[in-house]
Amino acid sequence: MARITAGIGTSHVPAIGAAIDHDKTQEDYWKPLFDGYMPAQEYVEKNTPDVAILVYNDHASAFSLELISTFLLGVADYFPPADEGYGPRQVPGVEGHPELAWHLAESLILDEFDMAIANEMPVDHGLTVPLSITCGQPDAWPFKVIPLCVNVIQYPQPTGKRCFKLGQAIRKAVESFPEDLHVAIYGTGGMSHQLQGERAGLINADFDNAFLDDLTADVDRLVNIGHMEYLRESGSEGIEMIMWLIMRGALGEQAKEIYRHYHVPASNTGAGLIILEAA
Amino acid sequence: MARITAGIGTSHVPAIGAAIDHDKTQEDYWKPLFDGYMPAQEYVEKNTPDVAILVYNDHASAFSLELISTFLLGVADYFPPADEGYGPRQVPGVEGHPELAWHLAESLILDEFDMAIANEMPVDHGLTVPLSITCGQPDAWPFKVIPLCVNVIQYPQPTGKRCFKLGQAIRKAVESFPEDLHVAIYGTGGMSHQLQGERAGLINADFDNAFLDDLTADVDRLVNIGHMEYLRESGSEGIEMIMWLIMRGALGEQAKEIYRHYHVPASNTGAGLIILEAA
Amino acid sequence: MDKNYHDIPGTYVFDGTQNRAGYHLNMFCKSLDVEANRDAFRNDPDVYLDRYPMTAEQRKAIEDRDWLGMLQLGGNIYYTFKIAIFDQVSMQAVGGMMSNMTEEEFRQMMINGGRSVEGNRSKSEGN
Amino acid sequence: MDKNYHDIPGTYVFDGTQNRAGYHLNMFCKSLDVEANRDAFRNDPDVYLDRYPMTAEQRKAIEDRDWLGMLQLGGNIYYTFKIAIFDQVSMQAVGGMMSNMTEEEFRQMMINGGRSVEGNRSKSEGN
Ligand SMILES: [Fe+3]
Ligand SMILES: [Fe+3]
Repeated sequence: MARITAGIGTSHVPAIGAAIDHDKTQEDYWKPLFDGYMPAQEYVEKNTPDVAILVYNDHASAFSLELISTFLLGVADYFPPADEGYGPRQVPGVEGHPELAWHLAESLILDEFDMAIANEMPVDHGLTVPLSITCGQPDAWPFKVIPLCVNVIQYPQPTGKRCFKLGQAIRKAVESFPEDLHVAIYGTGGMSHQLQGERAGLINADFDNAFLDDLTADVDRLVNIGHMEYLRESGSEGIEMIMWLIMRGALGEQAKEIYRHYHVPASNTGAGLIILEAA
Repeated sequence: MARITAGIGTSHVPAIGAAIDHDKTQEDYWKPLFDGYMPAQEYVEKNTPDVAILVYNDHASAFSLELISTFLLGVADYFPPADEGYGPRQVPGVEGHPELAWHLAESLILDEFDMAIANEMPVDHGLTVPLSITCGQPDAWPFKVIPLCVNVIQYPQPTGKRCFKLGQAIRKAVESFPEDLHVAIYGTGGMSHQLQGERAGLINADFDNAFLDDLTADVDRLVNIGHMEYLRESGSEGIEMIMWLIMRGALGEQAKEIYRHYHVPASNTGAGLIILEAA
Repeated sequence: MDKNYHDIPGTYVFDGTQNRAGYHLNMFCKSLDVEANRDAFRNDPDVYLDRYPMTAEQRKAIEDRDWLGMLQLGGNIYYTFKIAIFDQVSMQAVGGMMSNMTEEEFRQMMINGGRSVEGNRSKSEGN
Repeated sequence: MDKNYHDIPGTYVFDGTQNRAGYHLNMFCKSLDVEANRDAFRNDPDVYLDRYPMTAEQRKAIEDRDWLGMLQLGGNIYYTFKIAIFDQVSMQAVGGMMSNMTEEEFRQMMINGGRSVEGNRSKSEGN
């Protein structure tokens, strides 16, 4: 049977991708951030999964206000990098895992999660930057990826509690897949940041560090953070952290912290990374 | 506050729309069906709501396999009739109710239903035929409409139980809308029919009549009908009846039957209609 | 996942497996919603079908209007029926072709109450 | 629905009301994803903007690159930022323009740990 062994939480700031793509990772501004990413790359290299479920959000790249999906699973064989106005990122295309993706779609819908299913879509920095952060610059990504796209742009986003429950259901669904697969799950986005308004540039390192702590110490507190608290304390775009709770939910009751890193700033964002293992 | 007062269940066979549009309702084939629709038209004329939430499915008209939404709310001002290959039906365009639609979207998502939200979409016979059945041929539809589009084409469809729970949540959401609105809800599709395969033409009048009975007599039995039972007993397309359970859930615990009509065949389908009132 | 719906006779449940197998076939059908595409298909079916990366079997099933074959190869009836609309063929005619009846026989069966579920429930139980 | 997020200073929560107000503005921005559209907009902004039924205020906010004004009129930052990409203006520059700082000041504020949440939580509580 398939098993979710590890969870990775990481910011997915576009400027991080640009720094990698334009070889700036050793510049003063970026070096402290990227030094902190090296142990994560080593971890992923030593523990390469067969498939990663990558929870992210689309930033008006593949989708638009015309149709907003709350939770969407990508079931395609292949997902091309999106053109976000600079031309598509020069990174490998993303290979999907349609068998497991369809299995997830079917299990989750029968388990009362109202998933949307996408057969064709490009993937933007929300998905490719976490791959770059944890895999560097390979010719091909070292594992297959199932995109799980969450609405975090349109209020109301799904609640943190709903996200956590979705993660729990994903764990159950993966474990009912007959093939022996090593599955990792990424929760991406955040941490504290606000791109808009007179309050643009907001960072709340205390909130972020407490969030990282409580992914192992007090999951219950995190699950009960409401939208108002995210918006107020972590900035209007900090609400992306609900996506980390899908990852956390998929690891089961107990999880062990393997590594963490936190750095301010990456562009306008508090950049966090954590590696968790299911106990 | 807004209130859901009545629920209407009705088939939405395209040929019924065509019979109306081409003035065939008095022909031998169609007369018994349309005679049975007259009391429903009278009921709707006497009890015209301000808004109807119309639960239906799109038949590969507005949407395709590219992106399949399980539950989708239309929040637009206006929804044009779709071209289903014969040119758009010559019926009035459908006026939306964006305020209530957005209120529903927000309430339902915070209540852990993973709704998709659509700002632009045409509506096909699934939505316009129930309007024709219950309103006849007016110059403009006599109420505003919030389309609630359900995936019933791609397996797995949401379960009947999930649909019923969505209906319950819709009732709660409507009751928290501050404006004084009289709201009706339509559940459409079905009843027994199978369009495909060597078993095409399947009708199960016993199943259909028991379903109509138990919308008041034994809702619990209906809510627990699984996909296998629909597929086997009511035909592969009979599974559309899950949409009636959203309507039923939105009426509260007790509902009273006001009128019913059942006729075989309408094209390939067992055509049912029921009017229920919230107790 | 329990795929026991394969036990239902003469029924092709459109699940993930069918979706994957039939994606391009169905998206070809979907393209016929647009008048310009219908014209292009009418004008030169071969060239038009080349746009969709289908298997040879799928293409032949479309060319032959083999309605059952299309379903068996991943077609979904709501999509394949768009070809029937294009051909101006009725749902009863297609229903008949899938179940070895003439359009008139199929229509008459419906008027008589439709195909009974008795004997059509299960391959394994034969009921 | 509890709209208490209006109590957060300098923050435009993109809810249903904003979505409705800004739909065409945002869809104009979205159109800039396509190179041909960027060319058309560069070539003749007036003619291009005519394609989108916006209010006069919205149109002026776009023409003036009034980033705050766009948000106030229903713009969403992920959409309006597509205009910044078109203009080759950075997120820091836009952040500065929305909060009355130069790009360099904004960048330096971020290096210094960002804008503090202290004093920026609530209009009513002033904390
Ligand atoms: Fe993001
Ligand atoms: Fe239908």
